Amino acid sequence: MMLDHGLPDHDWTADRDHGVHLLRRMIEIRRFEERCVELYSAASIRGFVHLYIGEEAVAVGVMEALTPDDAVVATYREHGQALARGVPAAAVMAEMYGRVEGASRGRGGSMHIFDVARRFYGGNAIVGGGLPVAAGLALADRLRGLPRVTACFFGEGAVAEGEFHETMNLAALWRLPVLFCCENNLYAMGTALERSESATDLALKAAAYGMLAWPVDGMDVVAVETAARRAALEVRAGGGPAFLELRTYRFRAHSMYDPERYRAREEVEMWRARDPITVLSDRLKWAEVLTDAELATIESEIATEVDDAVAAAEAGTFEPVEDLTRFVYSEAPA
Amino acid sequence: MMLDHGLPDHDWTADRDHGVHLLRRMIEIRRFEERCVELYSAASIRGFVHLYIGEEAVAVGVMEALTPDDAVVATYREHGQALARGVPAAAVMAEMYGRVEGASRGRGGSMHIFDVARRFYGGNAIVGGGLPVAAGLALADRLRGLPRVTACFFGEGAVAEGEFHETMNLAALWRLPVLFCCENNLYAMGTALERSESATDLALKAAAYGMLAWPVDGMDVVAVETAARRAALEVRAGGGPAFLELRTYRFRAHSMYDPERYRAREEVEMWRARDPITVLSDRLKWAEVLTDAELATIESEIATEVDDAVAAAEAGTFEPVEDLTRFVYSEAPA
Amino acid sequence: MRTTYREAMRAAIRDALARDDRVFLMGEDVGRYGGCFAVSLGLLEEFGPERVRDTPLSESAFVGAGIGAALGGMRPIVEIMTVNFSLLALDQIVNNAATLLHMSGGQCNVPLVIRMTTGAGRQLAAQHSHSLEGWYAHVPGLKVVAPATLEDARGMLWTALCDPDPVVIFEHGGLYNLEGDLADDAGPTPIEGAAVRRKGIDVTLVAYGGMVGKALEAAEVVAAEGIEAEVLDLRALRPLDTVAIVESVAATHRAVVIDEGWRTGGLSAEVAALIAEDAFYDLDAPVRRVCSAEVPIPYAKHLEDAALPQVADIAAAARLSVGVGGG
Amino acid sequence: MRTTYREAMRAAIRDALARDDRVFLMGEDVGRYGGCFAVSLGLLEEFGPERVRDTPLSESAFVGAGIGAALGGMRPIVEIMTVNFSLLALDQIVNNAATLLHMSGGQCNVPLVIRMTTGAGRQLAAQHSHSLEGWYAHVPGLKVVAPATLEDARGMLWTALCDPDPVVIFEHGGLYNLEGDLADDAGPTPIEGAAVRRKGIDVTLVAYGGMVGKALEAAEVVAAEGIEAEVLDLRALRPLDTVAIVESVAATHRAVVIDEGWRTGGLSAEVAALIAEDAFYDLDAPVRRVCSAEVPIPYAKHLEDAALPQVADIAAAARLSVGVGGG
Ligand SMILES: Cc1ncc(C[n+]2csc(CCOP(=O)(O)OP(=O)(O)O)c2C)c(N)n1
Ligand SMILES: Cc1ncc(C[n+]2csc(CCOP(=O)(O)OP(=O)(O)O)c2C)c(N)n1
Ligand SMILES: [Mg+2]
Ligand SMILES: [Mg+2]
Repeated sequence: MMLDHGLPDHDWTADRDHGVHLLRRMIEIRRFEERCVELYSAASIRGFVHLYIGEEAVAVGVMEALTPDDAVVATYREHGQALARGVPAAAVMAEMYGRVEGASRGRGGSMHIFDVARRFYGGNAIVGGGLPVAAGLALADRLRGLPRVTACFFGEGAVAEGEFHETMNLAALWRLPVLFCCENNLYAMGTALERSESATDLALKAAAYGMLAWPVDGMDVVAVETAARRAALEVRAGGGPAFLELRTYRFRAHSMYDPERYRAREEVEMWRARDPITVLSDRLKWAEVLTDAELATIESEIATEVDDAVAAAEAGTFEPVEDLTRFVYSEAPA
Repeated sequence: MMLDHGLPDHDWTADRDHGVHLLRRMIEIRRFEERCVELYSAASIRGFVHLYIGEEAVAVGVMEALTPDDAVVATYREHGQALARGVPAAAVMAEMYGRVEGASRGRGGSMHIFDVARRFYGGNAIVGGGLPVAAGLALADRLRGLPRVTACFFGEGAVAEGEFHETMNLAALWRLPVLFCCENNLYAMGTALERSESATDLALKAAAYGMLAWPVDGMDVVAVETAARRAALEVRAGGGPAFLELRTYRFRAHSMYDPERYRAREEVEMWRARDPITVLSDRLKWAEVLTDAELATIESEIATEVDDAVAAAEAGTFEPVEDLTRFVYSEAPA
Repeated sequence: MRTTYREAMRAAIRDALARDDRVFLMGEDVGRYGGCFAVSLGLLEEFGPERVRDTPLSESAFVGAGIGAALGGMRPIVEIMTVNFSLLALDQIVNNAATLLHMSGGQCNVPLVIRMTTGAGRQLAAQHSHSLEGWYAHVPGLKVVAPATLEDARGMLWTALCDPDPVVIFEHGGLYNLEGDLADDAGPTPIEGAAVRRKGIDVTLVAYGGMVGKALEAAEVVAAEGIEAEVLDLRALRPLDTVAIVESVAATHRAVVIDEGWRTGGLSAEVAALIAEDAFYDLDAPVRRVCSAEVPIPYAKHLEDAALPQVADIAAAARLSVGVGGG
Repeated sequence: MRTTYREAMRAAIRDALARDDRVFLMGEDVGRYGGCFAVSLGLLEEFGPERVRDTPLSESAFVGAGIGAALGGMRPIVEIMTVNFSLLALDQIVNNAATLLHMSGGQCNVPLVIRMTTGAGRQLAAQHSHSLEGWYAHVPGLKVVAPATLEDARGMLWTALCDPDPVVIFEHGGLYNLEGDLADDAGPTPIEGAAVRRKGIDVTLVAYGGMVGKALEAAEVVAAEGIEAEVLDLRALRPLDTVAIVESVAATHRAVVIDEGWRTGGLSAEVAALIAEDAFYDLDAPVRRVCSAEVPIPYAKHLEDAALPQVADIAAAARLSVGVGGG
């Protein structure tokens, strides 16, 4: 069922199932990633791992607006997008374990989750590098006459990159069906937005390219879903690209660990008070459509799911070393 | 003497000498380049040669706002800037003749005129490639506490490049003393502005980075000078970068020859009617501060200058082939 | 049929556009202007602006868009005006086009063709005279070709478009006006494998792209002196046809590698290294390389000529290789 | 003094900032964050935000700004986080930094130092594991170095800053935690010239950067079997110290080149080619190369390990080279 808006007077009784669905999705991501932290400490997972904790409402909300036929391009911070898009937790976990059962057969790791069956085109670890690709996916749809949307996620740090500018212009000029989802979590590693952009109103910046653009409270999954649905509707109808500035915050370090010398503890605390999961669960409880017991059940179901994902990953197999150079070029169909 | 404005009621009696100076500068460039066309046909000049014919008011007007201490970064279409900056015509011509006496010892050709003594930093043939360099020159001035301006010329085609965006942001963010001079001649080779930019108001685009920006009639040298002086004043005073969209038109092909299938003859004719040289000479004549005889004298003096430049170039010497690999690395001071 | 390299390339693009709806051409000035080297002249009129797309000056975005469009089911031909500007798109080519298949565990192949002009020789100076084929040939995940003949200009594109992976086509700027006869029914040619362009027994001249013609000329020069040089046109720069190279050198026992790129770390180095590795015991003389001088290419004609490999340089190297002419 | 490669590099930067007002450091997260590899930790606090400048994520602009600042009288140290992102700045480096001096007929030298991390080995997968030193070493106008020791980490920067031309410093990511003793008065070291890190008579192992340590380990392994390998650390990748390479090979008659870059067309090819050219008659066996496999570097540890040159691979190549162990 589609949400009309995210106002406090929202009719949660009618939308109860959907609300719980959104909550579950966010908790899944949260618990999955909390487990990642443990597994990283245990060295079961290696490489760079970028957590989405705090930003769950963004991926979960946006994905609601997409159909299975739409496409998604994400960044290295893409566990949330992958899970919200429906990539099985076991495939994501196995990927980080470097197993054949991983979403990318263990060749990509945390930063390169792919699932073409779900039109999930990764997992790009070059800041800004996914944007042109998203424009191209959208161009293909335009040329093929398919009413599909390509959602492209990227951080606010990417806005300073030339590839951002070139792609925004190209998409607007050619009216390509791209939904640009800018995850403005205020920092690019240690660089605060105001030390990165001369003009920090990102939606305004996007609008200057001649596309629909507006800021959204990225800590409120309902607001995100509502905005994404509206934007996707326009994009799908041929209105050209749209841009959402999703205002959010990462609760954890940039990558698995960092000394966080670049932001104040109070600032983090302030944002934690707006935890998207608590925000929604509180609203559902306040509307009396969710009980603590139900929430506990959800949590325990998810804990099992995560356990299962880990168990599956650990039981996964390793690609034989002899196959190292597979997938450099396509294999002839057997 | 500084011009206050370019209104038709301008007091040309008081400004007569300056008006004639501007006119002479523009005619110098025009006649110089007309000779280039002949010499190219005669194969005395080779490579890519991009003419400034029609756009003279831009370079001439902007240079009036600069002091000898300021810096200039230009594009491959830079004969006009070089001459207006005071690079001797003989050095520019000899460069195109590939002679040691050339501005760049014959190693650069038409697209790479350099004259460091005049702080003329080329001559960059990668569209957009000069912008970051200009920002860096300005950064050096800022760090050294020098109240200097770096003027950076580029075509409107460069606006689509990532390097444009990155540099605009960096310059605005760091409030670098750059005067961005965008020569909007409506075409990038055969690509019209509206097929290149989703939003074609370039001054507005620049303003969105948070810098002073406005459009200027680039066919009116007085308007250009006035605008450049105002902008340079702000920039020099520490107001951060400024951006002028100089609306102009190239009368000739993109490079020496092109079939010009991309624009209508009528459009070219319309712009030719606004020839910056005629515009100014008519105004000076109308104000009765310039006679036909005086104009004829100017023309004949310039003809001699151009003749002299060609003669000097032809008499120039060739770098010995043994010196081919000089200037790959700096030579130890003797 | 009398034709030029430019026309052969155009015929190849036209043919591809006509044959396959998924094919489209995109790049700077490919449409209205007719292509900066007039390769695509007339195609806009024939196929319309959706399939012959003029792009803004945004190398990274339109190359990346080509990658995305390929992922999305199209068969894009992306033209980068020249290799010089391809540096601006290198991130997309190296970090996306070449890696997506592997990084995705085999899911995302990128059936993209990128065409670009390369080379010097027209007094365009340092920023417009690069020969960076060797860089592209270094990258696993790419295939790289350099058509040097009318047949390959006409034939490689279709094969490249049928390939499931990204193929980069280098067209030497000096070849566009190359004129000759081409069979009316000239068809696709392979994008792998070298070709012997001249048989010989005394020394192997290994060349590609714009240097093949010069190598053939040099072979004629030394033939007059009794040296029979074999000229091997690499055709494919990645993968290199190691077998053909080694076979030829095993027969001639001597090799000269000609490359318009700079010598140090260029493609010539790879060819020389693999000969020294795989044909070590066959070699009667050290491999010689004739490359561009280690200098940004200067504008002045006499300096540019001196910087680039010339027929005389190749002939001299061939002589030295067979032990004639000192050294 | 006990120190690490990271600390030695930091000391070098601090020293340069303290010695010369014209020096400043600029790059992504060099300030507040302390550098993505913590190299510049504490320098912002010590020298302030004008001289330790955090930049936006705009590789092309801030590298180009470094070029401009160098032209304008400063001595910038520009940090690009890793070589992987340097592709976005390659236009500025190749078309401006490397060409300006020549194109301007000797007027515009660019006293710029660019530092970047390179290499694989930490399971960062295809987009974060490049070793493209060979590309940079290909470009006339650049100087390229790869400090492999604490002394060079401490010493090369100042020499590079005193150089009138652009110098690119590659720091292998695996070296930052390298620990050892460094003289308290460790000073500048040259940015040209190779160094023999281990004497030997049977085979020369040529390596640089992150591979020097592995070559030394491999030398120990084969020493136990009676093979005395000489280990030559290239130190400078452009210009290459051809004399030192040839001298060593002339003495040992055998060479193995180790390079973390991909084999085809990598820097290893140049080294192998020049040995085959200049030491041809000294060679008793073909030059061997130990390089990364021709594959985008995969994430999984066992696959990454298999893709990269390992001590065992080097030892095996050394054995083959001296004729032990088949082949
Ligand atoms: C082109 C490029 N430059 C630098 C990096 C290193 N890096 C990785 S993530 C990151 C910060 C990106 O910030 P943002 O875009 O805001 O996304 P966030 O991490 O906040 O989600 C940087 C600088 C990179 N991966 N790619
Ligand atoms: C990065 C790059 N892409 C393409 C080119 C080829 N090219 C040379 S000039 C030009 C048009 C530039 O147009 P504009 O910036 O408007 O300047 P104008 O020539 O009109 O003065 C193009 C596409 C180039 N030199 N550099
Ligand atoms: Mg961010
Ligand atoms: Mg223009």
